[in-house]
Amino acid sequence: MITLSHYLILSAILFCIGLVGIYRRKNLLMLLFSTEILLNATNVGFAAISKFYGDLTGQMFAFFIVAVAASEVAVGLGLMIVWYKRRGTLDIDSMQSMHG
Amino acid sequence: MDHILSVLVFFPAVAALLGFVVSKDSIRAYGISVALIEFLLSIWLWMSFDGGYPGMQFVEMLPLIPSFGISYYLGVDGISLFIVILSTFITLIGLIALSVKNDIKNMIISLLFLEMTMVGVFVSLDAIVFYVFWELSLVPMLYIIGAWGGNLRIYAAVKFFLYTFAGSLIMLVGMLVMAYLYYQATGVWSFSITEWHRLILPMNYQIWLFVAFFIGLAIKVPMFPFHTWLPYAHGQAPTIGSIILAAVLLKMGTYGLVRLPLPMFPDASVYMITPVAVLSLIMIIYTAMVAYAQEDMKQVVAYSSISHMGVIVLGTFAMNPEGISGSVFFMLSHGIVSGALFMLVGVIYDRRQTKLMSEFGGLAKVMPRYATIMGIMVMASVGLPLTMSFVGEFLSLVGFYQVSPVMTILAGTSIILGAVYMLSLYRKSFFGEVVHEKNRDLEDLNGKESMALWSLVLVTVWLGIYPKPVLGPINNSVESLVSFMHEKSITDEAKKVIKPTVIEREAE
Amino acid sequence: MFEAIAFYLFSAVTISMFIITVMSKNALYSMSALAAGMIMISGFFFLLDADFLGVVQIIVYTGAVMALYAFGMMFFDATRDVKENIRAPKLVFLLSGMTALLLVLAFVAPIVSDHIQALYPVVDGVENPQAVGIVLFTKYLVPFEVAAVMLLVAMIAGIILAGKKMDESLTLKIDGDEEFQNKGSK
Amino acid sequence: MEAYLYTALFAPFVGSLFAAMFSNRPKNLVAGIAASTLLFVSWISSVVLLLHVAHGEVVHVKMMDWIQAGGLAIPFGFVVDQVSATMMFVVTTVSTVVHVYSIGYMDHDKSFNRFFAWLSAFVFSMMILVMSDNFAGLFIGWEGVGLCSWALIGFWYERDSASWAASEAFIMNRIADLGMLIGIFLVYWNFGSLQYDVVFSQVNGMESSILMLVTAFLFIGAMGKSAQFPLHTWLADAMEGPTPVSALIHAATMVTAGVYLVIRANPLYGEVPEVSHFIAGLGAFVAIFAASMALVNRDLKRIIAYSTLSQLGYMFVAAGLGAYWIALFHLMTHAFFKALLFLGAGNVMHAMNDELDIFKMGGLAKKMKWTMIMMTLASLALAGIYPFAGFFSKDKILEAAFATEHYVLWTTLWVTAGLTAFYSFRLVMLVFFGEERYKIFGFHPHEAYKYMLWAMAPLAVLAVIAGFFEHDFVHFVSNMLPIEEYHVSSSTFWTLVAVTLGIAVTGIAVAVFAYSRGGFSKKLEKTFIYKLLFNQYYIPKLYDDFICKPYAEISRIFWKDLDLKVVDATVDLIAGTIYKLGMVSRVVQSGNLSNMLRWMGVGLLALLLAAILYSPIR
Repeated sequence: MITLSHYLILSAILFCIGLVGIYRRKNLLMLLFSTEILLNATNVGFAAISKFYGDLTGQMFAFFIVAVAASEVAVGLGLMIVWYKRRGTLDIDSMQSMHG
Repeated sequence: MDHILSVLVFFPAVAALLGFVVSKDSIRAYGISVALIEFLLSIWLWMSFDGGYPGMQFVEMLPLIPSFGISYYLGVDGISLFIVILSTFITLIGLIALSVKNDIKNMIISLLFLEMTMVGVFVSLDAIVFYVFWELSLVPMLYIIGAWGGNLRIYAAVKFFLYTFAGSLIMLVGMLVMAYLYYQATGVWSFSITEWHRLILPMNYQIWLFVAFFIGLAIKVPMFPFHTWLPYAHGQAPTIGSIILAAVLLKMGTYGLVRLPLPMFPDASVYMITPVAVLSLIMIIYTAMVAYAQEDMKQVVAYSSISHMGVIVLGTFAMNPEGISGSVFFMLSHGIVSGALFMLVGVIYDRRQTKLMSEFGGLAKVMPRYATIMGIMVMASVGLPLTMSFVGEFLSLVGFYQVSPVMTILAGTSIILGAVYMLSLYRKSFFGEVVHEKNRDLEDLNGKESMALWSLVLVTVWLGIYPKPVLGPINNSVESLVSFMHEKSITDEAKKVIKPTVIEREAE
Repeated sequence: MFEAIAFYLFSAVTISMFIITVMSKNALYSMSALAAGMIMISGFFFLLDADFLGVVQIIVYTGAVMALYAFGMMFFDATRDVKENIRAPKLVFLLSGMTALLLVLAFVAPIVSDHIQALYPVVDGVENPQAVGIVLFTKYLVPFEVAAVMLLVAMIAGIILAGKKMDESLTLKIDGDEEFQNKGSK
Repeated sequence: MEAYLYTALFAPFVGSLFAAMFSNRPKNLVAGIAASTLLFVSWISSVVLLLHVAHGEVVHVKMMDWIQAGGLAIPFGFVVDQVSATMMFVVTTVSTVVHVYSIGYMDHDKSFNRFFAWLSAFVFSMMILVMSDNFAGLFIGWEGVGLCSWALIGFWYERDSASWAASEAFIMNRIADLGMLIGIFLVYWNFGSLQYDVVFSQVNGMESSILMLVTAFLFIGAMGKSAQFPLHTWLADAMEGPTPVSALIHAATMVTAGVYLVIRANPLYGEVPEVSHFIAGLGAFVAIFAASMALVNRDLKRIIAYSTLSQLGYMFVAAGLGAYWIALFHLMTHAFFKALLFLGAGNVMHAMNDELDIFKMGGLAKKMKWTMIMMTLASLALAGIYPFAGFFSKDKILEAAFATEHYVLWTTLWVTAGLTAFYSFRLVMLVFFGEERYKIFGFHPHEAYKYMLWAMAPLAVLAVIAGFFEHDFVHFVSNMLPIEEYHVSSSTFWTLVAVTLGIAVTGIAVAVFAYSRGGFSKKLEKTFIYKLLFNQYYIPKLYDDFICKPYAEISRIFWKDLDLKVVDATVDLIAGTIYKLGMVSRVVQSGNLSNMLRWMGVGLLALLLAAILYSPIR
């Protein structure tokens, strides 16, 4: 029997894979990919809770997350392209203009 | 009119907003007329005030956040009424004598905003509204010091802001705890100060809350050792800034003492009399001595005003009607007198661009009218009878004598030390021969300065000779406050120390 | 039984796909793996009776987002590996591992998981898309509209950012930028 | 009678305001004349009131309320009884004379109008002081005369010494005023009122310790105003002011306010013999102490000032011995002859272009006959020679001291009487007789204006005849003050008179004899005692070295070292520490996204840990 815990653990594992990507990669594009993984991991969790609680609110959250993810991709990619055109690289170590 | 207090609070603010569209040439007349209307409104408030009724009048109540008991709650009693009038009066006088040349439009707008916050602090009866006005008052002042000040103005402005802000945050914590305790006791949230007054707390809570409130207020007063921001602020602020700061903003601290901790925590207040009095004594004597050592006229006045604030605090903690009425009255007289002194220093600064006493000497010969008014105000500051200060100082000390004779004697040295530094100031700058060539043909007071200063002199002398119209309502409210505190107190010691009037006055 | 098999199968595939996404040096591989993972995720949604969400997942992610990435990548030199100076990789795994451990602990530990129980069994009879529609257009109408506006804004922003005059910076107009640019391109 | 009371009180005030209107204008004779006329009006009213109260009636009015707070209710109330009527008479008489005199004396001064404004204001304050019916009103006048004294001592403010003396006088008086204030507080909290009648009616039921404190603190106030040791230094320095001021304020009226206070509060002082004895002892000490300093001083006005001090000592002895009416009587006679003496000194100063050193004068009698005559009269009165006014009052004091068996006091006062006679005639001899030393210094003395001399005439008359009114005076004040008849046998009485007169005559004789032959040898000036006396027992130097300078130094330390370097530095240190922490921790803000993400991870971990460890659901 697959319980809620199964889904939540899966969600946690996926989330941590995303985290690894975020911590590890220096390529801006990969960071965006990892972000997608994170969002999807939470979506799984939301959907699971929605099902096991019989409440649609979880799914609603998932929908909005999908919407946010879509906008994020659009804006993020746009910004990345601008950046790439100007600097010719996507290495995040090259972005340090906020150094305090 | 039911909403006169709201009008009083927000009229200057609205006028300030409109001031942005007034042309630069007519802004001065605009500012003065707004301040005049505001002043007349406050006088009207006084006229329609029922001096015989000790409680809150002209109460306005509008729930803002009902679930937390926060409401827009205004009202005045005898204690706050006259400080409101003082604020509007000083603003008017300050605007009349305003000598700032550059960027006068922004200055006047700032002053009108400041007026709103000052009046707001003194009429609000809801802790949150009080706190909001209290903090808002920092902003225009910060701007006035920072934009029109002397060389160190940024340092002084930031110091002023951060110091008082830090203090008031501590007070805010106290307020939140108080509201929570009120909730625990009654099951209802309320930030109304008059409701808080009715809450009787156990002693240990009282002491902690008292300390929280006291620190916040003490920094504003400013009590020793939290006073060091004041000389910088005064030293750097333009004349008008110093006038308002000394005359009204400092009064927020002492007014707060009378309004908040005393009736809320009578037992803790009695318990803390000795430490507070010791601080006040240090403040009185120490700053008086420091004032004597100053080389700059304005610093002398600044330190002298700290020293006198010590007497005010002492009078407040006398816990009897004489002392508290005296201290409230002394707030008013200190406002008038120190405001006038700062204005006088500003007059000479405008002419010579220096405030060092060594640069002057023999001014009495060159500027006789100026010297006359300065003489009157110096004597008022020293506390000569038939000036306003005497009434306040006398009553404060009379009141505190009942608490501790020895401390009163020590505090009384303020009349000696005050004479020492004030006369030395007067002697160095006004007596003697004219030494500096530049001083030979200084222009005496001009029309607007004379007008502003003479009206201050008039008030000083009038209320020194006949303080009854002001002292009467103050005394009524204070007497009811003291008997309320007496009723409310839970410890025997507090019952003993807090003495409502026992001597029956002849029927009038 | 079928559910368990499907779950484990999908889990295994999703996890491995995402690991490939995160670890691969080649951006194209990563993207492909990500797309595959996304589809697998939609499988979970179907398993969880969230049919509509599953469909959306496939359409939006695999259809729109991935296509967007694919187009986006045309701007970059996708074949060239970005030289990644990965510092302290052990720390990364330690951090992520610890986080995972804690999360799993939180969900598995009986004392905690006891509280996360299905209190309300799923009600049968109403089709999922229908139910979603009802909720979305009643209770969540305002957020839904806001989300719509947000998407619109994002779209416009994307077009403007990636659109014409791409040599000119719209966001980072720094003085002496030339030098900076040269340094970056080395 | 109320109308007379208000006229007497407010006429000087009106005169003051009138003169003040012209204060910044050039000299205007009208200001002086108007002020003098108004004072004359005040004098007439005072005389009417004096005659009125002579019948035993008391005029008591309440003008309006002043302060009302809590249980404290202070009205502006005025009372004219025998004591205050006497004082009013003395004050208005002397001040009218001084006003008229000043019109001549200040003739050439630029600030003529300002002078009259302050002088009349002084009279007004003094009237409040003596007429008030409560302690607070007394204090108003008390401070008011202090203020006017400050302004008049520092009248020639260009002179540094004058402004210094003015400040000194004000501050010294303030020290005493603090004592007085405390006394007033004590009265309020113990008697519940500040009205004289209320307070005095409760004296019997009071604990003696409280009465002692009250009287002691009030006397501290009196010590300052009447320049008793150790607060005496200001009086000699106050001679920097114009001479009419010295005559009015620092001889006749203001300095006697302390004596007035003790007389006024006699129901209190009568109950506490300890304090009264102290007062008498201090008075006797000051009498001889001041007289000794007068012996060697070379400054015309200072000599007279020290004699004032000495005579105040006499008055306090009388008051301390319970002989309040004698104190008041001596106060009155002293006011007349001392004012006369000062005004004469003013004439001399005018003649000598404000030169004050009596060794630069001499032989002025030829040029200034009338001044000489009047000053000699005044000096005779001061020395206590029959039949001049001083004889009667001073003799009474000695008699009282003897009769109450205070022989030490008596001896002290007796010796002082001799010293007084000596220094008075030393002054007269050096100024008016002997060699005409002024010629060396190129002075051209001349007699004062006629009307100035005429103005002095009433004082001269009073200085001669006032003593004969002794019995009327006793009768007059008997309602108010305890009159004790001293029962000494008539032989003792006459012996006392003879002994006292004897030492006075001896003093005069020594002075006349010694100075008509050119004075004492210069060797005396080398002795220690001479230096000690000449430097006023080094007390001003002592005050300067041990109070003023340390005070200035401590103030400077408080400011520079404590306020700036400790209190403010602590505040700045706290702010600086926070600022430095920020500077240190800003390195964390490297701007590197990767690093920041890792920090975020650490934060996430920490939060998760906290969530699990402190889970509220457990």
